[in-house]
Parts: sequence; C-alpha cells; structure tokens
Amino acid sequence: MTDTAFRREKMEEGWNRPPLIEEDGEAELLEVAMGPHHPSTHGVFRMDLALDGERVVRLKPVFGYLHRNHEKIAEGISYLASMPYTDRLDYICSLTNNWAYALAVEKLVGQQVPERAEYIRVILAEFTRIQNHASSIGFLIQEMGASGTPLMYAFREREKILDLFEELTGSRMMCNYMRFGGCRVDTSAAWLDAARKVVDGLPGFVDEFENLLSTNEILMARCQRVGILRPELAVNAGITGPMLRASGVNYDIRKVDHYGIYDRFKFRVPLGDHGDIYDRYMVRILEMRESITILNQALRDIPGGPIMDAKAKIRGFRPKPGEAYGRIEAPKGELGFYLISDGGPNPYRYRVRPPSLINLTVLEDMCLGSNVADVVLIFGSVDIVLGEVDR
Amino acid sequence: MIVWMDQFFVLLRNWLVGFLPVSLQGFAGVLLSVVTIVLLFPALFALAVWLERKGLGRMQNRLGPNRVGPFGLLQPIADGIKSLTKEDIVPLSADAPVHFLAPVVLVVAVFMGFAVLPMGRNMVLVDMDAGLLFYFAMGASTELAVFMAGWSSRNKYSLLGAMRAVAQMISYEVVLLLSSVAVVMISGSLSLTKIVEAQNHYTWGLPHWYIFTPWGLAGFIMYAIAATAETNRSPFDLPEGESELVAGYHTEYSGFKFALFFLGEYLAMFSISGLGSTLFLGGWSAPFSFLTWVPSWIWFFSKLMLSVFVFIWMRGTLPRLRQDQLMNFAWKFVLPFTLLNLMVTALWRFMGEGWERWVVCSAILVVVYVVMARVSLYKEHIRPRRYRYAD
Amino acid sequence: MTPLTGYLLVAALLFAIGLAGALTRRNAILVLIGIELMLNAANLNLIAFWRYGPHPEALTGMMFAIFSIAVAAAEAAVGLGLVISIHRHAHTTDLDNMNRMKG
Amino acid sequence: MLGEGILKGMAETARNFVGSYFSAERMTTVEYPEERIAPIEAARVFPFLVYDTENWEAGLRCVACQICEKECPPKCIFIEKSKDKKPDAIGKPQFYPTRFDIDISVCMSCQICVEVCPFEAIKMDNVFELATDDRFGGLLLDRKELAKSNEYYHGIHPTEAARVDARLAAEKVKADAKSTAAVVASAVKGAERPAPPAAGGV
Amino acid sequence: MSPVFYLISAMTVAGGLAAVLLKNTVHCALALTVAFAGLALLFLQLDAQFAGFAQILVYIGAVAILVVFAILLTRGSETPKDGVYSRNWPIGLVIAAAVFSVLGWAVLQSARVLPNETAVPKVTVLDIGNALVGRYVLPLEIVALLLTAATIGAVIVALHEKEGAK
Amino acid sequence: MKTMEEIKAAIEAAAPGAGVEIVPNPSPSGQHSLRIAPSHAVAVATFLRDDAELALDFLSNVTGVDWLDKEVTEKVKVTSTVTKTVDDVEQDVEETVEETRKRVQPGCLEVVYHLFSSALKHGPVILRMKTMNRTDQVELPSLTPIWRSAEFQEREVFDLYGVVFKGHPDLRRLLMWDEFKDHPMRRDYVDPDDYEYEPTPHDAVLTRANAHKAAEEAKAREGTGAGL
Amino acid sequence: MAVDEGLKIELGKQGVFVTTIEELYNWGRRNSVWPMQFGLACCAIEMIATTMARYDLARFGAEVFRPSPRQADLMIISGTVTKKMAPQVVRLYNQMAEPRYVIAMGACAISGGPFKQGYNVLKGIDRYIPVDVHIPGCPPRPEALIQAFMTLQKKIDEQPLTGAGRPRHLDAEAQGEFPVPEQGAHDLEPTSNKGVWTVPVVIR
Amino acid sequence: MASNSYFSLAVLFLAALGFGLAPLVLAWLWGKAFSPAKPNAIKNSIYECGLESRGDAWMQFRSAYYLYAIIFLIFDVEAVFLLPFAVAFTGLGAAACGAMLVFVLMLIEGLAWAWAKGVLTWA
Ligand code: SF4
Ligand code: SF4
Ligand code: SF4
Repeated sequence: MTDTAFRREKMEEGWNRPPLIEEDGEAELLEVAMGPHHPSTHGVFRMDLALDGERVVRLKPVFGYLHRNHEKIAEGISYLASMPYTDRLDYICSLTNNWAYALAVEKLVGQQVPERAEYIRVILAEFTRIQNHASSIGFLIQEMGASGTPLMYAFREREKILDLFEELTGSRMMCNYMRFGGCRVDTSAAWLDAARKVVDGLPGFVDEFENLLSTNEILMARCQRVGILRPELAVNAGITGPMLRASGVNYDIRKVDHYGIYDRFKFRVPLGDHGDIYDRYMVRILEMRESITILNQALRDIPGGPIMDAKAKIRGFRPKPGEAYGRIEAPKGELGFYLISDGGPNPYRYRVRPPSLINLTVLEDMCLGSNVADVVLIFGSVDIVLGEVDR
Repeated sequence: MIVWMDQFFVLLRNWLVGFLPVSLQGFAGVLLSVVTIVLLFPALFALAVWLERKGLGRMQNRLGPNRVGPFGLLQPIADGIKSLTKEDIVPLSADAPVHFLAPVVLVVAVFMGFAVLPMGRNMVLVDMDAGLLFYFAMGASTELAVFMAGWSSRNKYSLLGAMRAVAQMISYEVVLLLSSVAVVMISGSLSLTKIVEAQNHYTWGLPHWYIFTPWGLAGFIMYAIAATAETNRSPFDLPEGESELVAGYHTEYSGFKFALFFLGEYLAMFSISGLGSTLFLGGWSAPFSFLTWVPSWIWFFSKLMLSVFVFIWMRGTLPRLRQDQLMNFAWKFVLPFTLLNLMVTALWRFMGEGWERWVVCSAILVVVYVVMARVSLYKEHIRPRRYRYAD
Repeated sequence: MTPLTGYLLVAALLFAIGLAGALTRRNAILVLIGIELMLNAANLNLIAFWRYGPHPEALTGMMFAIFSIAVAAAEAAVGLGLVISIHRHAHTTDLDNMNRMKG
Repeated sequence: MLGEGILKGMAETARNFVGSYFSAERMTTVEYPEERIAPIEAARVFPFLVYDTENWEAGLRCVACQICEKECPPKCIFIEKSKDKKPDAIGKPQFYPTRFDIDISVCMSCQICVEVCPFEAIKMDNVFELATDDRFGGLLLDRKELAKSNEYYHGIHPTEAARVDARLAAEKVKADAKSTAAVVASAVKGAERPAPPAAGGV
Repeated sequence: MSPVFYLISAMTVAGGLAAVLLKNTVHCALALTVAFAGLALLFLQLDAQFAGFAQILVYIGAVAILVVFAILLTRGSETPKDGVYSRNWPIGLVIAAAVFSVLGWAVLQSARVLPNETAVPKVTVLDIGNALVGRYVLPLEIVALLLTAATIGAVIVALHEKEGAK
Repeated sequence: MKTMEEIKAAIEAAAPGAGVEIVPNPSPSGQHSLRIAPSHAVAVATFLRDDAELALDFLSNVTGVDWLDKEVTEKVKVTSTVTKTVDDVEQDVEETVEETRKRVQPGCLEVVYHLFSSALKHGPVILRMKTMNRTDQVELPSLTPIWRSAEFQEREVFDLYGVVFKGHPDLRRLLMWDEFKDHPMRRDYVDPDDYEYEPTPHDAVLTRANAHKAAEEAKAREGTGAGL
Repeated sequence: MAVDEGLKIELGKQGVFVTTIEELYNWGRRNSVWPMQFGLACCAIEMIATTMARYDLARFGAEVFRPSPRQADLMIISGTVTKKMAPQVVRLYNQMAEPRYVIAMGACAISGGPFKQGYNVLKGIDRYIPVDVHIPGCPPRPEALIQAFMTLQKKIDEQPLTGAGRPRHLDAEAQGEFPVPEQGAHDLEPTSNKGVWTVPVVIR
Repeated sequence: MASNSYFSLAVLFLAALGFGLAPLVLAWLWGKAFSPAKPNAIKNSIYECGLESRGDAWMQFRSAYYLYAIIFLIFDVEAVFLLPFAVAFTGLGAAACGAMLVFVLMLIEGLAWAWAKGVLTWA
C-alpha cells in the first residue's frame, strides 16, 4: 500500500482526528512512561511517571523486563553450575557475585578457604568495586548529558582491570572464578606485577575524574540537594552500599561481618551528610580511593600456598540438609545468597538478595516533588544493574 | 597586502559575471553569491560534523571515524546518502503539513541570517543599514520552526522538548540582543560591515577588537553563553536531552527531515559564531597588524572554526543543566549582568580616552561578577563539601 | 490606482478580516488574533501614509508605527494573559460558554 | 567561584585531546580488524574437542562419558554414545561419541565442561569471530567442526596444554605400570592356567 | 504597483484569512505569522526597513510565540465539539463586510486625491535613534511606562498558579 | 547478641501467645531461626525492631519457600496392650511395636525474613512464617508497614509464589506481567510449551519438544479438517 | 554484484546507471549505520565497551547512537529478551524506518542462551523479527561485535537495488509489519510469528 | 540600493527554500523509484519507549512558560528601541542618554518586580 493511500484509509478510520475537548478543563497530570526502552534507564527498566508540569507527583517503577528466572534455573541445576549464572546477576561485578555465592555455600557446608585464596578474592573484589564505581559514575554523568567523556575515561580504566581479569580467569566479564573452598586457578607472579602496575595508575585516574567532575559547577548544581534520602528511611527500607553511607549511616559489611580477611586491612568508610546525589557520587569516589589502599595492602601481603581447600569437592557435591545465608558488601550494597539444601545435588531453595532491587524501594520517595530531569539522575545515582534487579 | 587573494572571491565573481550581458550582471552576481553561501555552509557543516566526531573522539582517547574515505572525511557524505534514502515516517496522528514544513522553515530561517554576515572584506551578500536587526529578526523565526516540529509530531517527548527549546531560546535571545547592543553603542552602526571596520584598527600592532575591552570581554562571555543556549548546544542541549526526552523535538523525525534539523542546528551554530566573531573578534580583520596580508576571509573562517571547536570542546566536557537552572541562570544571572554591561559600556564612552576607564570598568565588572556568582551559588546551596570517615 | 490606494485597500481588507475573525470566532484567543490583525492593518496604514505623505523625513508615521508595534505587543501580552486567567477560572476559552456561565 | 570548576574540567579534556596525539596512554584505540590486542592465554570462548593423532575421528580423547553433557549449565552439549568401542590414541578401546554437538548459540563460555571432564578431552578455544547470518548452519557445531588437534591446543594455551600433557603422560605411565603389573600378574596366573583371551582393560 | 506588491498582498491577506478561518487554533496562529511576515514585507516595500524588521522581531519572534503558548496553556488546540464559530457569526460577518465596504469605498473615493509616487525617503537607523531620544522622547518614556505596566499587569493576571503552589 | 533462646524468651514476654518456635538448622552455618505465628507477626516484628537491645532495624532479605505436599514414611511406635503369658501368668503387658506408616504431610508456603541491626551491627535473626496450605489459605500478614524493605520483596514472593500479604500497600505482580496467571517459582509449576525447536535436545526438553510438535501437527490437521 | 549479468548487458547504459546508483546507495548505507541506543542485559555492557575508546566502533561511523527508533538503522539486540520485553522489542523494530537491520548479539538474543530454560525468556528473537547477523558468545567480545558489524556491512554491500534478490525493504510486496505478540495468561501469544520463523530442518 | 539588497535576500530565500525542499523531493523520488514506503499501524504510531502511547500529547502546559514569554516580549520590544538609540549613542549628549537610562531602568524595574514576585523562578 502506498503511503498516501494508507494515510487516507487510516484517516477515514479516525486516526488523525484530534480528540474532542473534555468538559472539565482541569489541568491534568501528564502520564509518561520512561522505559523500558529509554536512553537512560540502563537497559530495560520502566518508570511510570505522573507529572504536574515537570514536577513528579507519582512514580511507579515497573520491573521484570529482564526477569531471567535465575532462581528457578538454579534450583534445577547443581551447586557448581549456578556459579556461572551468578556472573550474570550483576554483570558489571561478576567476581563479587561469585564471592557472595561461594561464601554462602561455604557457610552451608562449613568449608574453609586457604589464605592465599582469600587474598586473591579481596584483590579481585576491590578491583571490581573500583571498576563498578567508575563506570557507575560514568553512566551517571552520561545521564547528565556529558556526551560520554567521563564514561570513556571510566571504561579506559575498566579495560585495564578487565585485562587483568581476563588474564586470570579467561573472561572479561563473566569470570566464573571462585569455587567453594577457594579459587579456580592461581595467580602468577607476572599477574601480580601487572596488577600492581594497574593499581599504581589508579590514583591518577581518580584525580583526573575528580578534576573533570567534582568541582564542576554544573554537576554540583545538578546533584546537590537533589534526591535526598534520610538515614532513618534508608535503614528502614533496607538500603545498603554507598547509597546508605551517603546518607550518613555507618554500615559496611566488610567492617560489620569481617568476612573473608577484611579485618586485616586498614581502610576507612567514607560517609556523606546530606544523602543527596552529590554525596552518593563523592562516596563512590572516596570508596575508590579506599579500595586502592586495600589493594596496595593486599598485593603487598599476599602469601603463598594453595588456593583450593584440599577437601573441596567439585563433582558430586551434595551438602547436608540445612540452610545458610551468606552476604558480602558488593559494590552496589549487600549481596546475599540464601540457600536451603535438602541433601540433594541441587539447592532446594536458592535465593539472591539483590541490593539493586531493594535500593530502588525508595526511588519514589526520593523523586517526589523533583523535576523529571532529576529522576534519571536520582535513578542513576542508585546505581543498579537490571540483571540483578530482575534476576 | 595581496589584494587579489583577499578579494579572490569577489574578483572571481566579477570575472564570471563579466561574461554575461550587462542587464543580467547584477542578477547573476547575486545568484553566484547566493549559490556560494548555500553550498559553502553545508560543506562546512559536513566538515564540522566530521571535526566534532573526530574531536570528541580525541578528547575521549579514541580515534573517531577513520574508515570512510581518507581520515573518515567522507563520513558525512555517507550519512547524507543514508538519510536521503531512508524511509520517511510521519506518525498517523501527526499534523502532516506542519510536520513537513518545520525543518524547511528552520533551514530557511537559518540561511537567511548569513545574508548580512561579512565573510571577508567586501564579502557580504547584503550590507544593510539595519543588518543586525535583520539577523535577529531571522533568528527569531527559528523558534517557530522548533515549535512547529515539536507540536506537529504529537509526541509527548517532542512537545515537551519543543516547549523547553522555545523557552530556552527566548530567554537567551534577550541576552544575545542586549550583549550586541553594547557593541552597537560603541561602533555606532547596525551594519555588520561597519562594525568590523570599526574594529579594524591597530595600536602597537594589536587590533581594536571589542573583546579586548572590559565591557567587550564581559559582553563576549555573555554572548557566548547565550549563543550556546540559542543553538541548543551542550551544556544547554536539554531540549534534545536524550536522558529524559529521548531526542526532544525531533524524536519523530526520520530520514532527511531529521538530517535537515541536524543541518539547521549546525548552520545556526555557524551563523551565531560568525556573528559573534564579527561583533567581538573583529570579524575578518587580522589579529596582528603584521598579518593583515593574509586574506580576510581566511581570518573570518578560522575564527568561525575556532569557535565551532570551542563548542565541540564544551560538548566533550560538560554535563547539561536542568531546565529550571538554565532559566534561572538566564534571567537571574546572565540578563542582569548583560544589562549592567550596557551601563558600563555607556560609562566607558563617557569616561573618554585614558587608563582610568580601564580600571574603573574592569573593577565594576569583576566585582559585580564575583558578588553575583557567589550569591547565586550560595542561594542555590552549591558548594564543595568535606567528607567524614568512619573506621 | 496609486500605490497608496493599494496599500490602503490591503489594510482595509486585513482590518475587515480581523474584525470578522474577532466577531465570529468562539475561541477567545482567536478573537485576540483578529484584534491583532486589525491593529496591524492600522499600522500598515500609518506606514503607507508616512511613505506617501508630504514629509517622510519627519519620521512621524514611522515612529508612530514603531510605537504602535510596541503597544500592540503589550496589548497582546495582557490580552492573552487575561484569556489564560479566565481559562483557569472558567475552564474554557469559549466565549459563548463564558457568556452562558455569566448569564 | 562560578566557572572555575568548568574551566578545570575543560583543561582536563584539553589535556586528553592533546595527549591523544602523543601518548599511547591517551590514545587507547586498537584498530581491530588490522591490529589486535595481544592474545591473552587464558582467554576462553567456546569449547572444542582435542584429538591426538593425525586422524581427528580416531584421535578424539572424548570417551562419551557424558559428564560434561550433564554438568553443562545451559545444557548445550548433546552427545550420543557409540555402541561399540574403538581404540583411542593410546590404543585402549574406548567408547566414542557418534554425535557430539555443541550449540554455541547457547553456550555461556563457562568452562564447566572443561573442569568436569576427567579425560582432558574438551578444552576452551579462543576464536571469537563467529558472526554469521546462518543461525543453525553456522552456530550448531558438530564433532567434526569441534575437533582440533593437540598442537592447536598447545598453540593457544601453551602452559595449560603442557600441564595437561604432563598429567596425561603421568597417568599413562601409571596405567602402563598397572597394565604391565596386570600382565605380569596374569602371566603369573597364566603359568598356572591357560591365559584368557586378551580383552580390553576393565 | 509591482507584481511583487500583489504577491505580498495576496500572501498577507491569505494568511489573515487562514488565521480567522482555520479550525485548528495552532494552525490559525501559524497562519497569523504568515500574515505578519507579509505585513513586514509590505513595510519593506514602503521603504520602512526598520519597522519591517522590528515587525518580524516582535511579531514573529515574540507575539506568535506568546499566542502559541497561550493556546497550549488553554488546551486550545483541541477542536471543541460544537463548532468553532460563535453562535451569532452572521452578525459579525455582516458588520465586518459593512466596515470593509465603507473603508474600501472611502479609499477608492479618495484615490484621486491621494498622492502618487514621492521620492524615496532616506531614513537610517541613526535618524530613528536621534528622533527617539529627541523629538519622541516623551512617547518613548510613556511607552516604557506602558510596557512596564503591561508586564506587571500581564504577569499578575497570568500568575495565580504559582501563588497557589507556594 | 542474644542467643535464640533469649530472643524467644524476650518475644514471649513482650507478645504473649506469639507461639515462637525455634527451628534448628543442622548445617554448619548454625543460623537457627524462629517460627512465629502469623497472627502475632506484626506485634513480634514491631517488638524486634523497637526493642533497644535487639534493635533489628534492618530487614535484609525476604524469601519465599515452597514446601510441596510430601508423602512421608515414618516409623511410629504403637503401644498396645496385649495379653501375654509372662512367667506363666497372664498379664496385660504394654508392648511397643514399630509400624511403618505413610501419610501425606500437607505442603505449605513459607516466608523467611532475615533481620539485622544496623545500629548494633548484629544479626542475622531469622523469622519464618507458614501458610496453612498451598492452595487457598495462603494469606500472611505483611511486614512492609514495619520494614519498608519488604515492599518489593513481598511483592516478588506474591508474584512468584502466590503468598497473599495482608496489609501490603501495593500488592501487584512485580516481575511478571499483569495478565500472567501462574506462580512460576512454585515447584509444581509447568513451563510454557514453547520449545519449537531444540538443536541440542535433552531428555525432558526433547520429549516435550516432540510432544509439542505432535500437538502442533495434530492441531494443524484438525484445522485443515475443520476447514474442509 | 548480484544483479543478473544478462540483465545488466541488456539494460545497457541504464544498467550501468543502476549499478552506479546501487554502489553509491550501498556505500552510503553501509558506512552510516546508526545503531539504536538500546541495551537489554549483560551484552549491552560489552556493546557499550565496543563504542568506548579501546575498540571504538566510531571508526566505522557507527557511534551515532540514536535514542529514537525513527533515526536508527540498526537494532543491536544485546542481551536477554524476556517475554515481558519481547512485545516492546518487536514494536520498536516496527517503528524503525526502513532500511533497518538487526544484529542478535550474544547467546541470549539468538536462542535464549544460558537462560533458555527460563519460563520468562524468549528462545531467540528471530522468532518475531528477522535477524541479519548472529554473534554467539556470552558475552561476545567487543571485537566480535565489530566483526559482526563488518559482516553486516558486507551483507549490505551485496544487496542489489533491483531484481529478485533485492532486500526486503526495496520490495513493495515483502512483509513490512511484524505483528507484536500479546502477553497472555501463561505465555506470549503467539509464541512465534509464523511469517518470520519457520522451524528449520537441520540435516545432521 | 535598497531594492537590490531585497532582491538578494529574495534570491537567498528561494535558494534556501530550494535547499530545504530539494533533498526532500529527492528522497520522495527515491522512495517512489526504489524503496517503497511501507507504512503500517505500528510503525506510524507514536513512539513512546516501546510501549503503546497513552493519552494525547497536546496537553495543557504550565503558565510558567507564558510568564517568561511575556517578559521576553517586553525585552524584545525594548531592544527595538534600544538598537536605534545605541546607533545614535556615540553622538548623543548626556541628557539624551539620561532619557534612555530612564527608559531602561523602567523596564529593569519591571524585571526586578517580576523577580521579586518569583516569576523568574522556574519550578
Ligand atoms: S562452556 Fe559451559 S556452557 Fe559451554 S559447553 Fe561448556 S559447560 Fe556448556
Ligand atoms: S568431553 Fe569429556 S566429559 Fe564430555 S563426554 Fe567426552 S570425555 Fe566425557
Ligand atoms: S548472552 Fe550472556 S552475556 Fe549476553 S545477555 Fe545473555 S547471559 Fe548476558
């Protein structure tokens, strides 16, 4: 059908007719759906907004556009086979996901982890944290409209870290590296040297980032006093990670649980006083700096030794009945795995406590009354990954 | 001075026209100049697009387009062919005639502005007594085109984007007008040729460009800010702010209509930079007296490209403002300061020749700038912060 | 026909169109558009008379037209502002409906 | 003050802009089809089957034990076990896969098949240039397409391959020792009774 | 009386007609800008360069924007159910026609006495500027007063919403 | 931190009749949990949150678990009085015999809450609640009014398991679309039959794909038959 | 060129003209493929990485990620298409202006990948819309995406402007609308578009 | 001279119009010749993030837009007076400048009033 003919036909059907005026001319609310395909929702997230002018009066997040049935699949496959799936939860930080899952299983079966493996885990987790924070800030500024430059810088550093990951684990993003009772392959001395070199370059990168952004008036104007989250609400709503600390609550699972060997390292927990976007941004920047100090200590102190518990089993892994909840401080917040075993080779119940999803609980509270343009920023400052939100 | 090079285009035109009967000469001359304008600037547009993509690439540590033709120079042409042959979609509920007219109106309005820009000595299409007024009159029509585009698409993002764009453009148009008034006050003419002539003197080898006076510098900065906003360039590109409004008022445009918008935007950028360099940077005059032998049009176009590069540079660096901040900035900072600058300009004239006026005028402007900047930052609660740590 | 006549006729025609618009449309904004047209027609007269008048150098008609542009613009601002404010109270821009409400 | 931070940021981009012409640190682009990032030894993309001798079919190490098929998380391996046995590379009669398909359009490159395979028969390749417009023809690999020689394996993962070879050699030595022991034992027994017909190791 | 004049007049009148006749209010506003542009061109024809450009700047650049804003603010772009013309539109039409006949008649009547070609006046912006602060300084101040008053008036009339929000 | 027993005692003191029950966890993690009666859940939760010594202000995780109806084989000691001759005297002796019986233990849906304290930095304290069955009595009180963090997680449990939380402010499906009818995380959920083609077919998948194909073909045949 | 040789000679001059136009057309189309800003899951991160400094998709003139489908030429399905998302993806594809291309990036987009056992995961986007290039991998390396991109360019280059082998968008009769599936009570309805997806026969 | 400059403008106008229209016509011709437009109800409906569009876009806006437009209008008009004044400025005496100062100040007063009233606060 030609265009004209098509249009004519459709017009006869009344497509083009403007709607008749309504009786009540009340200034109505503008209902806009942001997403699932929206340039700034990091993928497939949707927010149903009601706007009064440009002011947000209602915001309902809609999830599930990336619901990949991770938990259901995990209940049908062996404990080990779920490990590569955890990579795909928060696909920016696969190694911390590995760790959280390994930790939960180790709790479930009471497995010990050799010291060297613990060090490697810390190193990888802190690298992951740095690249996650850098790219999350990059995405945040991207949403602020900065045509990609900060994101490019973040990805430039990220590539260096990913190279390390690939050299060690074989894959850039989906590392599938940790095992119950240790790690899959050992690091070589060359790798450690390369890692040290990357760590040496990181402070310069953070400085560059800060020069580019931290004192930029536009950024400050857009971020300060926007999307404020009060600490009481944050705790009550189960917010974790940098977002919680930006609200001034001192709660870092690395300090609280001392999982792994975090009690051996000296590092500080930066806290914000305003709970706005700028604080979240700065807390991430400062956490990157703290991570660098942890990395320096870990790379200095890493001992020799095995990387796998000799008693650990790969095939025929069947935990005794029972349950365990293991959690770590992932870059985005508390990542927990809750496992129930019925003695079989597959978990009876496998549950992921996704920080991203729970951190979104307060999205509406933070956005109410602010401008639409702020919504994407507030959303960006939460730092979520859809793979984890929807699982 | 090598006159023939300076007057190359003029002589070329006269020479070509000389082949025609006298009765047609006037017509042919005009036609030739017009055709030059209509072809030259789109070519420049292609160059600028290429420059932008390459420049942004370089700022972001990458190469940018380099596969299509030498150095990727043919990239814009490929884009042109693609756009030309792409399907043209007009949404059914859109207002088809207005939807069709909007890009055309935009391009026409922008092209008209070039009529009064002197691109070199004796190189101006029409040298009118009210040239500047004409320029602004034409510039005012672009707002209508933008509105037409957004409204006729009948898409929420489009309309919202268009309304934002219009609000932004009208706000900064005032600043644009008023900062040019200062120049007119000193040069005593609305004719752009005369304004250039007025700056084309040298003392100690340095030109009398208005940017080298306190009021001129202040005016230029305000002009530059307004020009950036007027052409919807970063950091004022929020009408097409993709992070919240998808693609703003041209969301529903495809094919060459979209390309026309793109073209119109860049042409507007050229014309506004051309006007800026004419008003404050001495137009086609050379920066040093010993360089006057270089053809005037070279100076004009190098100034033009330089300002285009600054536009690109800003785009590569800055995140964008929010609508309210942008409007507040226009009305509460830029406009008052521009009005003050008018007064200072008057003062400049009344103080006569002498060093005192330099001191007094600079002092007034600097003090007021600092105070206003401080106050407005304070009022918006924008300040750097300190962070506390928990161990 | 002298040029002036032509201009005057155009002005008269515009004036009549504006008047007709102002009198027949229901939408208050369109009524204002009609009025704007009438004002502009008057402006055209002013300039035409200035141009073909005895003393074009005196600038009177021209200046008058410029002032008139300013005044008409101000009128438009206030008029449309009124329409908006009425719309806010009556939820309509329809003059017929407004009358009905009043009555 | 207003403008300071903006200028600082602009200086930073300018530094990168200028730097991109001089330092490799600031011009990180690797022009892919012509230049390549130095291959990383550990890199893994899709699995392949290792064979030892010249003949790919006879030399496949895989004995169709189907452990990988069972452990593969997305279940993208499909194996049909042979009914008969064939001698493998070292001449031991083994089952072999009559069909070994991997749907690499499903494979998640997790390496679990490699980890669980007791026979070092399946390893990870590092070829990633597999884009195709043919969904089934191009992405469903059968055992012929999957078979790669041990030399190839050595070429892409030298360290790992050396380790594997050493292990296999050690195992072979052990197996040989065992079988000689068995032979000796049976010889000892055979001295008493007539030797049983030679059958494959159990 | 050049063909250009006819062309421009036709455009102006057509724009004006469309502005009062079209159904969609936004279309009316756009047609209005055509009429304004035509008028500006007529001004240019009359050698009133400054007035012509001022007309474009003020009317197309500002008043037209004001009108479309007003339309969008009042949801005026939707076609009302019961027609776009007033109930007593015939009366209006009759009045307008009458006015036009009277005016036209008067113009044509006086056509003979109206002056023909005069010399092209040389008016520069400089002259206008001088006149503005010279002879016309009083009107200038009055206009300033008027404009300020109009700002305040229009803003007060249109404000309301914000106060409600406060 | 207090031990489970102490917490149990504290709860029982604060909310009498709460029916708290310690569920032991045999795994090395040693994370024992408390099962509370749904009727008292809100009171217990409020107490746990507001009690100064516990201050469990941070609800980390909410999980649904589906326990299917289970056929349990248990050995029951049956005591009966039999008349026996002991020492030549007939006596009524109580005798215990072990009998193997089978019975269906009704399934239920369970919701597990993991609580921590952000102020005192201890935890986890694990609460569990059970529905009566898996079909119609699947209501539990919502703890969202006490801990906001339960909001999305309880919605998720509702979506995937079908537990209806009373008192939840906005109980809609979270992950699946609104028209969706099933609760896919339940263990007896049957996947939609969309295996049209499987290049690497696997036991169940293969059978289903074949069945699907057969059904499709039958449908097609029927369709043409009807058409004729 | 796939234009029939005989036809070419027959057409003589006109044929040469067509070829030149065809070459120009394909050259322009090939070198200016603007992808849609559209990411679904993990693969999207690698897609973003592809546009970043290290790999720089911009070298091919493809860095203009357009947020609006109207202006985009290429839809990179980068990630898992869930059943909840599928209707949106199909609608977006429909809203793109011709010519439009689709790259299915990663295992999930091609077949559901690791998640294909999931109840909410679409087992391959090619059930609803035609896919031009598949890239296996989970996630495919950035270079793999570039290679796929070049495969697409090659494919474009081989498309004749006229004649029987011409691509879908040049053929007035060919399908232009791809029905959007509905979300039903248990599954998408229909589970595949029969016009696009025919169950293939694989001979082994 | 004046008519000549208008003539140039007219030519430029036509050329610009041609420049705007020619590619559109060309694109249309291309579509006719080779690549037929294939409209359908999904393609030609409004884009809204991949969902079906709900509600009409031609909705009511806030009056803030109008307030700014008013002030813009006033300043536009002011500029019309200011420009000729500025041209004459170099030759004017203090009195004339004073008159203009009064003019400008009066408008600034309007602006200041609006500022104080909160009109210039975009919320
Ligand atoms: S790499 Fe993983 S997904 Fe691929 S075949 Fe091996 S086990 Fe299966
Ligand atoms: S590859 Fe290894 S695990 Fe798989 S069937 Fe062959 S021998 Fe067994
Ligand atoms: S193919 Fe792999 S990396 Fe890509 S979206 Fe699917 S799971 Fe994620």
